[in-house]
Amino acid sequence: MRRRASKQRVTASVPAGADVLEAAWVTALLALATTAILLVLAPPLAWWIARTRSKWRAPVEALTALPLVLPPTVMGFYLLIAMARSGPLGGLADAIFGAPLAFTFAGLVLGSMIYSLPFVTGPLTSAFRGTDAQLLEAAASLGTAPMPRFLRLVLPLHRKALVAAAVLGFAHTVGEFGIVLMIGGNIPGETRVLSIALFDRVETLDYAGAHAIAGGLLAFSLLVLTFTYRWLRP
Amino acid sequence: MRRRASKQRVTASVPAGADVLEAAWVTALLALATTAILLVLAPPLAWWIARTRSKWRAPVEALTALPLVLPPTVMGFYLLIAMARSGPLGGLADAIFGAPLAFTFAGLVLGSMIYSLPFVTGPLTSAFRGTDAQLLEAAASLGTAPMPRFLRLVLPLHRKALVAAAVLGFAHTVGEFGIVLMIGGNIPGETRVLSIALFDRVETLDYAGAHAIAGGLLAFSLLVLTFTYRWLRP
Amino acid sequence: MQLRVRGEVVRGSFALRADLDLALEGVAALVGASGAGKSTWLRLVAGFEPDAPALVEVDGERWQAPRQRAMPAHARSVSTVFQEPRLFPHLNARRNLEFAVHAGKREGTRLAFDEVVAALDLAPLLALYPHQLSGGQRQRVALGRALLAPAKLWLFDEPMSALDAQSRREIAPYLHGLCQRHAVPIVYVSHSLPEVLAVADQVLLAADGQVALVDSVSAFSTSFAEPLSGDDPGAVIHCRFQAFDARYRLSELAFGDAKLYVPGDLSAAGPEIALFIPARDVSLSTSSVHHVSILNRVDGEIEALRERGDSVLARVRCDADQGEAECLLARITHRSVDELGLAAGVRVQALIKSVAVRTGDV
Amino acid sequence: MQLRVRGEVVRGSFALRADLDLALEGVAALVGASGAGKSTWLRLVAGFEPDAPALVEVDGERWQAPRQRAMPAHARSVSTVFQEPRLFPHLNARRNLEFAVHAGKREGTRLAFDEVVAALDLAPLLALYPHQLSGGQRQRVALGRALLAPAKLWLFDEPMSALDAQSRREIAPYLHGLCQRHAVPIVYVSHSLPEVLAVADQVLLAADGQVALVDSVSAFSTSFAEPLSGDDPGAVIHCRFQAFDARYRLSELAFGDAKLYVPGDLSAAGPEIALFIPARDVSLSTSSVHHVSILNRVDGEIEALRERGDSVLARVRCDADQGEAECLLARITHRSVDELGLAAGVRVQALIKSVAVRTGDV
Amino acid sequence: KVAVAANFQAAFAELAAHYDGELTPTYGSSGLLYAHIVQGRPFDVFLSADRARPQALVDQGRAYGTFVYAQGRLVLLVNAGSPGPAWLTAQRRVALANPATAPYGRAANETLQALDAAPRRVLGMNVAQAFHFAARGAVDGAFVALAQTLAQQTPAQRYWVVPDDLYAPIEQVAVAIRGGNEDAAGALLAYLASADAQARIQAAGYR
Ligand SMILES: Nc1ncnc2c1ncn2[C@@H]1O[C@H](COP(=O)(O)OP(=O)(O)OP(=O)(O)O)[C@@H](O)[C@H]1O
Ligand SMILES: Nc1ncnc2c1ncn2[C@@H]1O[C@H](COP(=O)(O)OP(=O)(O)OP(=O)(O)O)[C@@H](O)[C@H]1O
Ligand SMILES: [Mg+2]
Ligand SMILES: [Mg+2]
Repeated sequence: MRRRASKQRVTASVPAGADVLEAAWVTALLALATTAILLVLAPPLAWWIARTRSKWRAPVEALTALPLVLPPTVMGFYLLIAMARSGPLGGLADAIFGAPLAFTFAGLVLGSMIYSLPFVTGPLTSAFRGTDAQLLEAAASLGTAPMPRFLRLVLPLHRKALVAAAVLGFAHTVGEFGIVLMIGGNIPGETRVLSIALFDRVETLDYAGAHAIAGGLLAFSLLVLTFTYRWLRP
Repeated sequence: MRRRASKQRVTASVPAGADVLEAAWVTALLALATTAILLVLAPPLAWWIARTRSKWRAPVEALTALPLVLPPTVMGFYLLIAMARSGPLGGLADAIFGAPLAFTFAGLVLGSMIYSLPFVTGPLTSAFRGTDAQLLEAAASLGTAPMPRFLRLVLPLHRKALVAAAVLGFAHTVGEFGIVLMIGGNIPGETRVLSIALFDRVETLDYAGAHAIAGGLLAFSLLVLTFTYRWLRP
Repeated sequence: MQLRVRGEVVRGSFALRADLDLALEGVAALVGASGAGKSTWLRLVAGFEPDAPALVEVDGERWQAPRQRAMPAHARSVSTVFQEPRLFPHLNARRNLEFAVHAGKREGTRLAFDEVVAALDLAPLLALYPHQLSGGQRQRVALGRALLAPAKLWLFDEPMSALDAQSRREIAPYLHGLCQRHAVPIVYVSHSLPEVLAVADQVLLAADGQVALVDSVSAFSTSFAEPLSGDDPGAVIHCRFQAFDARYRLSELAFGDAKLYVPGDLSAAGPEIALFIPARDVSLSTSSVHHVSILNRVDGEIEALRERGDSVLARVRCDADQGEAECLLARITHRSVDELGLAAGVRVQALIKSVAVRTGDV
Repeated sequence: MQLRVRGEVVRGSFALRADLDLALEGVAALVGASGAGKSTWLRLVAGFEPDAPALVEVDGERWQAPRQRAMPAHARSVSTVFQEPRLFPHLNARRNLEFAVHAGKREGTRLAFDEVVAALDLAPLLALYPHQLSGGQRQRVALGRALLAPAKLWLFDEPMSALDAQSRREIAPYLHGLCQRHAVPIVYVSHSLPEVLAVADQVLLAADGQVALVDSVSAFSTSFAEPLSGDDPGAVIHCRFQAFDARYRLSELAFGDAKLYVPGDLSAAGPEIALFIPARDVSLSTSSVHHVSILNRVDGEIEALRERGDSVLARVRCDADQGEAECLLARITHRSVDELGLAAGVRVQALIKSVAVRTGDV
Repeated sequence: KVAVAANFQAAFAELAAHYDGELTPTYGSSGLLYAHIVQGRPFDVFLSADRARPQALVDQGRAYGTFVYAQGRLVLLVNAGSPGPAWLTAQRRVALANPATAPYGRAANETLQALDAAPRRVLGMNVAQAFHFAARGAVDGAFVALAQTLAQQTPAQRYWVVPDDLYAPIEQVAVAIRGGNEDAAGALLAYLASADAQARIQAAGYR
């Protein structure tokens, strides 16, 4: 993380192009980290939701969707309170690492994870629900325990849904703004992401700069998405 | 729509409780309208994406995911440009209805639709991809044309995914903030939704009011979601 | 129904060539070993190989041709029973059947719901969902569903493989009757030659990447051809119904000037009856035999002997010639060949232990 | 292997009661009409009905008991061939088979990959995905997959229903051999009684909501019981191998002091050989018969006659008594009964046209 | 480390260029920066866009030394017609920042009351949004900041500078944060009060 950049003198109004590259880098890191962690956590959760007959299924499923109904800025506000030194998460992190989560990259990842979770579990749950129970029985009859059944059968069966869910989570993290603004603190090189750089330009009426970032982001995303989605051939 | 409210003098401080109810009402209407329209548009789109072998499939799929990578505020910014009298959509609407789309409920619905589309098509596409091709062949062999095949076989087969996708879209519209802020104009009774009322309270340091709205929204959503998700029993 | 199927279906390293131009009538059996391409041929006719460079014409209507847009499967007046039941999992048996009733508006025979339910004994299953049905029950519902869809041609891919003999025995004559009453031909896939020789009016053979019509079922059945190696061969014989002996419950059939006695009343089976006589049920005797419970004895002359596995097949040309030479096959041991001095040209009496009637045991 | 299955499986309005306590050895056939509960019983043993209030004990190990947590399916050393192939659609045949090899660490016999591939002739299919396989090929891969999983008991639910006779004839002896070599018993579901009487060491009968062991296969086969109505009955006879006549390619089997001649070399089939003799292949004669290609003649006395459909079944107690009375069934016409004056107590010679050896034609 | 209200961003960058010392500015809405300071984010100086938030910090004992570093000036920007009180008819659609949250919104609201004008209102989150509602032609006009019109080089005939007596002053207050680098904070506050800085601030559209 190029922390030195933040110490530099601020030149005129709009941050320069280097700043955008830096923000793009932070954004990519954030989205990758968030997606990677979600790809570990979400599939088991989605599988549990899709298969369990527990009475807790519906409440838990509702809970994973909850981050959706709060505006991200408000979510961010509450996360900020939780992640500050005085909050539960921040206090914990402070005690362990000597720094609260707020205004750090790690905090940003945590916040994005919470907010993007429904976009990853949602498609996965929908896909998992369609799993042919007969195949699971077949695997069990061969001696495969539930865990390897999940890893060796369910995940490969739904690899397309996994890719699609990962893309959704990734894209959403890239576009995420409210939470990042609230708990990130716009620190160049650490928590200043593209969406904020873009927002800054709109705020300062630098429309040319805004168009450039938005256009670049869209063009790049379109390319990457198209490329990724090619894999999902029927 | 109680348009007269917008004509009233805006008193300084924080809107009263009645205002929250009104905002809740607008929010519910907006989310319902958006979800209803998306439930008509998204399934055919998702089906096409999941089944076609056209080379346009990947680009189109990428395009539907694009609204995700732009921060909603920025999306809203561009939508505003499009929906203003001078923009393409706004000009069209102006020519037809005598009013541009910006700052109207209709405009809000359109914006939310665009923004929530990926959250509805995503899970649907993932679920549709898992459709057993053998069943489609069976239906065709009985004489069922593609359209009734979709309506009478595919949709009922994936009713759970439809419910899940609708819920995701609905919840997301409820929590949507950036676009509403940009193209809604915060007009009480027409475009002032809960997320904005909530945001206003955070901004004015009325944390008690914010906690109340957020808490109410969460509790209510948790209830509704849990109730809805009960239907998705495995 | 005039059916023309010409051309190729390529699936990976497997290619199936069809070169058929025939008048389908009644039941056409499509036989061949596992993997020979039977299902693939059905798929081509039904419209599920739209990209195959093949010609499919039915009664002069062009359904498919190379380098043309194929008519889609739903528009072809063909109803298929797939090798798997393929029931709609979210609908119970009744709604699965109703799906077919309301499927579409294409031309074709429509059977009555109640009739099909009664004939296939589906009434007790109507409320059950596919996952609640047993394998055989699923297959019966799938068959019923296909029958309820409008069609001018039925394609059945081993529609009774999961059924017990009793159900088969009940359903087979019903299908045969339908096919006659409504003049809807059936292409019936089976991997068992005796099974289909007993019911088929025509035989299509899938072998060596080809599907072709077998010229004469009778000649084919006694030709020593080993199309379905391992299967028990037999002969198909055409007879005329003569009389029913109510006391002994035997039908008397005429076969040239010989007579055959078959248990059961066949008076309704029509004046022309085709019988399938398995080679293993035919014994040969060099003198007249008495005091034996074998009623059917037909005189003839050995035309040829052929080793088959550990035993020998003998083709016996029956004296009861009716223009077309009718032959029987008998499976005998090497020792009998020696002991009885059997060879081509030797006169024998064929003792026919049992006889299967075409409309019966599918 | 000691197997105890007691209790009930309730599925909607259908309830299956099992009350079994038996020493499984070799092939146990599970027969019954479609919908009788055969698959349900297999599911119970395999562990897919964990909530059923039933007891399942194998070699003293308690797998399931009412009001206890059932041992999960994957931990039971049972490998199942389901009625449908259930191949993993995203894996080709080879990877499907390998899935079984690496499935888990439970106890049981493990067969060699190459051996199974060779025995089931899977080599040409290994690269293909399930949707590229024909129905019969899929079933063979599914069988291979089940064989490759570690197991102390195999449950096969109609594992060869989609195969042609040739494949069956090749695979059946292999399964039988496996079961002997590795001492892994097989429960083999079929809806065809003759098919299983020809191979089974034991018979389990599913009927009237019950699954119960049939006491003696021989006695059951000739008991006139009509468990699978419509099926061709027959008798199971136990013989000793005597000699193989290489010239005529006939095996000589001793049956009391009578002799039976069966095509093919049975010297490897063990000293004790069970034969299935279908009733329709047995004729009766009241005097000695000569100059006939029927080699096998057994003297005996009619014990009982029973009408069955349009013909008559005769149970003949053979003179060749070996302690346990061995009986044959013969299917004859009413007219023969009259003409030959057949009745209980009449002495006859049974002419046995063909004979199926247990390890042969499944 | 300075927390700077977003609407002061351009002016601050200009000041920073002439300031003799190291500055690390963080721009954001005053509400956001306030929340961050409350949650313990280390800043030395907070340049707010209003008076309420710095005052709240002082009341909580987190800051000291309130000091009005600039006063915003409200203008009415129009897309067509001649801007002035007469322009504000009931048919016009005019954008303003949310009076509940933004000082310029509050001022605009007071102006409308003082003029007894009742155009149709569209509320933006802040002046920036009000500005581009107008700039995009989504509304007929907007109450925005003079600083914005100057920075965007809007022709003078398109806006009307609202007389000061129509609204209470828009005071932008700076405070030093307790626990930070108080020397640096004092130096910056002193510089902001200097004639040089004030001249630049006024040139940027403030008083
Ligand atoms: N992609 C492919 N590559 C190679 N071979 C293929 C491919 N797809 C299908 N096949 C082969 O095509 C052949 C035709 O299969 P089909 O289903 O028509 O056989 P079938 O006669 O119906 O057999 P069964 O009686 O077993 O159902 C099979 O041998 C199969 O292995
Ligand atoms: N929910 C249910 N309600 C009523 N009957 C049910 C239900 N679930 C299963 N059954 C019945 O249970 C019976 C047992 O089916 P099972 O699959 O065990 O039969 P099977 O002997 O394997 O038959 P097949 O030879 O056709 O495969 C069937 O008659 C089926 O209709
Ligand atoms: Mg097939
Ligand atoms: Mg079954």
